[in-house]
Amino acid sequence: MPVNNQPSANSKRYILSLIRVCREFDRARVRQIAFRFFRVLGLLLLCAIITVSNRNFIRLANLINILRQASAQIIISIGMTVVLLTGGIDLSVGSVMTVGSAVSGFFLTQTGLPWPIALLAALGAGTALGLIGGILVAKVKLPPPIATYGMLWIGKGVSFGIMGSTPFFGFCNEFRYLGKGYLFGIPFPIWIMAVLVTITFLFLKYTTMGRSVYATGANQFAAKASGIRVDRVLISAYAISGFLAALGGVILCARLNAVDQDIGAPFLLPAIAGPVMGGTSMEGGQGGVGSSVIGALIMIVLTNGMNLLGISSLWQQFVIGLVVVLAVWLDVAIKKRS
Amino acid sequence: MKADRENRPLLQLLGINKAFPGVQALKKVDFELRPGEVHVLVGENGAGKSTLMKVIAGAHTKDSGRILIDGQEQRQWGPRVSRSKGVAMVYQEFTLVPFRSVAENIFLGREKLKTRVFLDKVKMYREASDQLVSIGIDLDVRLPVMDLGVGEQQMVEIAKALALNGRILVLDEPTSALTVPEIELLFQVIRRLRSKGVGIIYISHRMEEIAQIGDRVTVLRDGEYIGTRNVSEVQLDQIVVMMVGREINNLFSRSFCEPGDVALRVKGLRDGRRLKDVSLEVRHGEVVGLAGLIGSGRTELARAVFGLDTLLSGSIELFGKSVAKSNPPGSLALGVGLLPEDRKRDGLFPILPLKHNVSICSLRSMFRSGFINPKVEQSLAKEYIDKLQIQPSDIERQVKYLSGGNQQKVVIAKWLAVGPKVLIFDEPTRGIDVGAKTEIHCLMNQLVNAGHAILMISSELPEILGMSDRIYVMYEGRIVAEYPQGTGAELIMRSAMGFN
Amino acid sequence: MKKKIFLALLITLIVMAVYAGGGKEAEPTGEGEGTLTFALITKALNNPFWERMGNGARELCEERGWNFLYLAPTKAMNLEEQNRLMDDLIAKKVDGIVLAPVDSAGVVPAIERATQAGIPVAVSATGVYGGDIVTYTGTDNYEGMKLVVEHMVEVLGGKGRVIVLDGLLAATVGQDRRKGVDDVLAKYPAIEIVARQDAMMQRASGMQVMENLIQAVAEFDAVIAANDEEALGAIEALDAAGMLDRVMVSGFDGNRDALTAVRDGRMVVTLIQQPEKMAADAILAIIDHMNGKEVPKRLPTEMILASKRNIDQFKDKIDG
Amino acid sequence: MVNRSKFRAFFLRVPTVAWVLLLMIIVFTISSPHFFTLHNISNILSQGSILIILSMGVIVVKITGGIELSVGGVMTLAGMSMAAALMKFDWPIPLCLIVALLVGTFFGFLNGIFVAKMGIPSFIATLGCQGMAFGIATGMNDGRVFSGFPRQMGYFGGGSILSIPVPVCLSAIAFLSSFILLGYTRFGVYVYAIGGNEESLVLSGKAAWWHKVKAYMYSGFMAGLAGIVVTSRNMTSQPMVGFGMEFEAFAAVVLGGSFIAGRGSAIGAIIGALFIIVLRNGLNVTGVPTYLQLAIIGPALIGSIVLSILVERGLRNRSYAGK
Repeated sequence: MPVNNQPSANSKRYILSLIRVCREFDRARVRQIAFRFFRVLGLLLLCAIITVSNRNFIRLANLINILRQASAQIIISIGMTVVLLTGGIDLSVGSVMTVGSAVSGFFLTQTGLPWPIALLAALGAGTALGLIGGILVAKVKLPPPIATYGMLWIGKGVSFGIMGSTPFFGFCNEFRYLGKGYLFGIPFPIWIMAVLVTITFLFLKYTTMGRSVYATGANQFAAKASGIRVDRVLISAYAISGFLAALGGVILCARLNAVDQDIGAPFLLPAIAGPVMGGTSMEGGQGGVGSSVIGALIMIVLTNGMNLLGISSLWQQFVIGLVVVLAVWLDVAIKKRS
Repeated sequence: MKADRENRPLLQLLGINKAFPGVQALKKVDFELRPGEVHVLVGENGAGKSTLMKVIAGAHTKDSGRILIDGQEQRQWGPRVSRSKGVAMVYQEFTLVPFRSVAENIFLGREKLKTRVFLDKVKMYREASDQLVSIGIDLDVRLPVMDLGVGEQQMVEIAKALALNGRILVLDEPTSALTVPEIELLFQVIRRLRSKGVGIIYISHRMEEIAQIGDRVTVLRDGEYIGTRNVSEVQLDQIVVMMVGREINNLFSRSFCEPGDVALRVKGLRDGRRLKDVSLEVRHGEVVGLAGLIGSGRTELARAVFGLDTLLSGSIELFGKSVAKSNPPGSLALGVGLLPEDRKRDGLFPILPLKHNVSICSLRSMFRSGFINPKVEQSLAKEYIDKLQIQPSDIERQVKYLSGGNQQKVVIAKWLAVGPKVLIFDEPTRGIDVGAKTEIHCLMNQLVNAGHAILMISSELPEILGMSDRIYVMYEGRIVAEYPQGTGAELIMRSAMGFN
Repeated sequence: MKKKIFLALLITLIVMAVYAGGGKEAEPTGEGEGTLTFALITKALNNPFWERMGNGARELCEERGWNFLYLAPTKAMNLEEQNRLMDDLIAKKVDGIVLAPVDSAGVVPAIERATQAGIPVAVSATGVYGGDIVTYTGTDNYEGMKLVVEHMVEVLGGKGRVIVLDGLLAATVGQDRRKGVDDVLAKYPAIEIVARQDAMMQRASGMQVMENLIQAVAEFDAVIAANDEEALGAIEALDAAGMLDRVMVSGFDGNRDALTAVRDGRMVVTLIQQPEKMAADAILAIIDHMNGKEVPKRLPTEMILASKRNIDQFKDKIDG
Repeated sequence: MVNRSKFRAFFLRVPTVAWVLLLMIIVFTISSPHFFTLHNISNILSQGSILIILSMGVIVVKITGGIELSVGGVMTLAGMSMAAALMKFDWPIPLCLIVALLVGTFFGFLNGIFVAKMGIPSFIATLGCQGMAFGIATGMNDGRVFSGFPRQMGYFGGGSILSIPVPVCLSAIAFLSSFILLGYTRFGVYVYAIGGNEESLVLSGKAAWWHKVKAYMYSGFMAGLAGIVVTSRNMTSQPMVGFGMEFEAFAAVVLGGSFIAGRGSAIGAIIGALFIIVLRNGLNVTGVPTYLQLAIIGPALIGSIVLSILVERGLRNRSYAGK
């Protein structure tokens, strides 16, 4: 403000306009951006804390390592995010993931077929399971958690049918490149993850189909009455989730160079918690890909950090549980403010 | 004795203020309710009626101001206190638990117990049915509410409120979903209660009801207290003026034009439930009114034509070409729009921003490639927001923060954006303030003049009479009569109620 | 109409699903007198080790013409579920149960219930802290791990920085093997444990923990893993980081892929257990017990270190 | 017409899964002589007791519209802390039992606050609590088990009253309490009201959030009870014992007809729980190898759920999601 003690009409107008600007300023758009920023800030804060207590964290090698670990989970969370946006939930991703890796493992080790076939078969299997889940939700109108919980068991059955309980191992290098290869000095899974994140981002933001996903989540009836083919939207959402879960499984087993029965199970709950931590609402219609990335990163960074700090894995579960709750709470609180 | 009961108000609100993030919902509102009076509260949507009611009920806490019951100031005021002081609310949205029995709903929160712990179901059932009988309803109180019709649910709602033996009964648009006989019944109940000295706050949009039932009327506008009048001493249009703050000389201004050829023709529609052999036709450039009581099958007809519900038999013909099986996407493509009756449920995406609500239907036709160009979308949204003067015009604002009238406009905008040739308006102005009403009517004018065909379903006879070129009347799932423009209300009412 | 058909289909599906199970019993076992029925309960389905136990027992039973039933918790290493399986087998009145206990203490009451019902129980692969068992067949995890660690110490030349991947400390195996590690390394002050984490005996977690430790701990010479799965996971991580040539990894169990890794010089040493033999011995022991023979309470299965030196002996295991 | 509606009412009251269960029992009885024996029945009931007790708590939360994913962890932690009280501080057994119940109830309380006060989705809130509970359970004894309890400790899992196993009695008590609570008390009405239309309860001047919290506390209490039973059944408290139980309980209540908020009943939940136990037990007793079972359980579960939902829809020809 100008430093003359009797404000001229000029400065008065200036102040008024300033106030008006401020009023405009704390409106929706700016706020939403601010909220995104809050989450990123939280993540950065976390990183800072860890760095202070252990320098190794900030080393490029470690950051890459974190991203590489996160890639599989993020890929799965993306699919979950799409499902969450439709107002549903997919409890089957874990076992679909196992199926994906089991199928690829089967084709790679038990048949002489080239690895692309294995890849395609795995993705196909995942998508198919997703489709069934979607049909159960959209056509039979089962509540999503119930339908997908059923699919979880179906998935278990399938993967056991494929490989019993002896893991497949020793895959060809071309296939393993998916998991351990490097491109321009960056691990290949990270590339895959980045590409998928971009694609899904564009899909959700800039395509009619993506918009239908949001609409369906926001209000199914209205969506139907607005000429959106809700059934198709739902089914394809679950199919996408299945597809991505299978892909995640493929990448994981390509890194592991082996498949076992429990390969996917541990990924289910983080895949749900992640997006929600990142700000995707479980009622549907609100959120986006960014949420799944940030959420997943928060969790991976946390685990990585705790390992760096040598916190016993016995207590890590506790910390993660706590952080999940707090993060979501913060998110809810901030949303309420707007 | 009686005198001083008369002049000591049951309830007084002095200088009530209430703000929500972004809006000042109530500004220094005064209100007073005497025993044994029906005090009608009117005002446009967003005028703050509902907020005021919620404050009275204790559901909202006031920011400042005083609440007096029987002249004593109430320091802490919440749901429990207000109930204990005898405030009984009947909300616009039903507050019933769908899966539970009528009795349980009526006694929710005041269950009858035996031995202090266990529910006394027998007693509850008995008293519940007594309660219903006392307002002239006969229901099996064991039925789950979800198995009742809307009207019945409304009655349960009222019975629930009355069961409190409240001294202050608040009715928020009680008649919006009721059929004519049910409304009559409701009014009887209200009169009975008034004679018992109960104070009744009656919120309504239906001008005629003020005269029918009201003793005094208070007007709110934009959260401000405008004034209170005795109904006996005031003209309706004066009230309208107070409400909208400007003169509205003619509610229904229709400029009629020459109808073109048939746009929509349906023959012998049956859905196996409500619709029994419905046939009608709508021409380009005309508004066809569809009158009839609630439950006569009007809404079902609209939904069936648009393809939301499935048909058993019958044919739909659009612009001379017959439609094999109508479904929403198909109707959309062919240029048929449905403004649904249940706006909140079928029309809006509350958490989506305004612009997305407006554009949602037109995306597919606008962006054939499937890729959205945000700029184009925004300009579209802006265009229709200006056209319909939707307030506030912030395209990023979530529509759940808009007032009822503006929400309705959003739904209309959504359909206009598609540019449909045939529009089905189901209760286009229900629960909308006078101002918005006229705007919407003008809009319908423009549309028909531009050659669109409109099928308008409405429970408000004046609207039907004022707006339509032709009038069909439905009764029990059939079209029982067709009248030309300018037919008398009684005639239509008679056929709507099945006298022929 | 459509719905009715759908309903009908569903019902049939369920009946079939259930009967697919129900029917099973008829052919193989048939409940006939004389034919004995033995059951094996392992800890999980996600590790080939248990499969191998199953195969061993199955082969024996097939050649002797007995009925055999292989059960395992669907949730890996789940005590509660394993006890349910025990109870179900008691109800089934099998003639003998071979049990690989998830927890040495937690299964005791279940074993007692079995012995009360007159069903002999032999434990295998992991010991129990009580209960009247026929015998305990299997390698001693504690001793076994000591062998492995001694070998590692030897190849390390008695000094170096070591990372220990514990395995499922919540279960007895994990604790036994951990104890084995500690007791040996305690004797060599020159060997420093620079980090230790529980890798849950799974390959995936083995890899992840290793990846993180690689970042956390700059320099180290060896990784001692609680089982092959962990070890192989760690090897993948090290390989990806290009450290496999200077870091030595030890496993435990001697599964096929582990032996392959030893042959290819990716893993330094693993301990070959013989799950097939364990299970078979256990069943034979039960037979003896039924015939009133005296059975030693402990039947150690021989365990062999597999390292580069002797890997050629196990060609058949690798190829087979 | 009248008897048709009677028929309708009857089938609406009896959860469909009951018929499937019946069918299943018949099939198993045919295919194995060992299935329908007194011994196996008591076996089913006593090994089912843990799941039954859990579902008796979970159903209450499920009706309020929440998903309770913490019971597995809470049950474990309750067991562990009881054992710790017993072995580390050697407190008298009754006190230890109270400790277990308190721990359970406390975590229920946490869940409730998270959900009702902080507005965290129940799925996430309970998930978080699950993690914390397991974390503490593994951490408190360096991941090791507690064992070597005094003999009396085995009473709640192994003992019997009038030749009825104690766990069975406990689960019966749990069932009765939930049954009465839901059907014949105010709290029950409020629970259903919260699920059906929370607004209605708020408007009738009741602190809906607090009743929600109570629902979660009740579920936590039941988890504590289950913790006692499992610990004393195994005479060991192992920090992973409850792993995955939350999903079994979830499946149980859903099978029992609690598809959406505001629906469900104690009877349904107990039948659902029995369904799961009987399915596994039957398959084991008839001698189906585990990997084959995995192929059967999925279809059986989802099949019977779909079946019961369709039946319900058929019976009430309205959109059953209500208004």
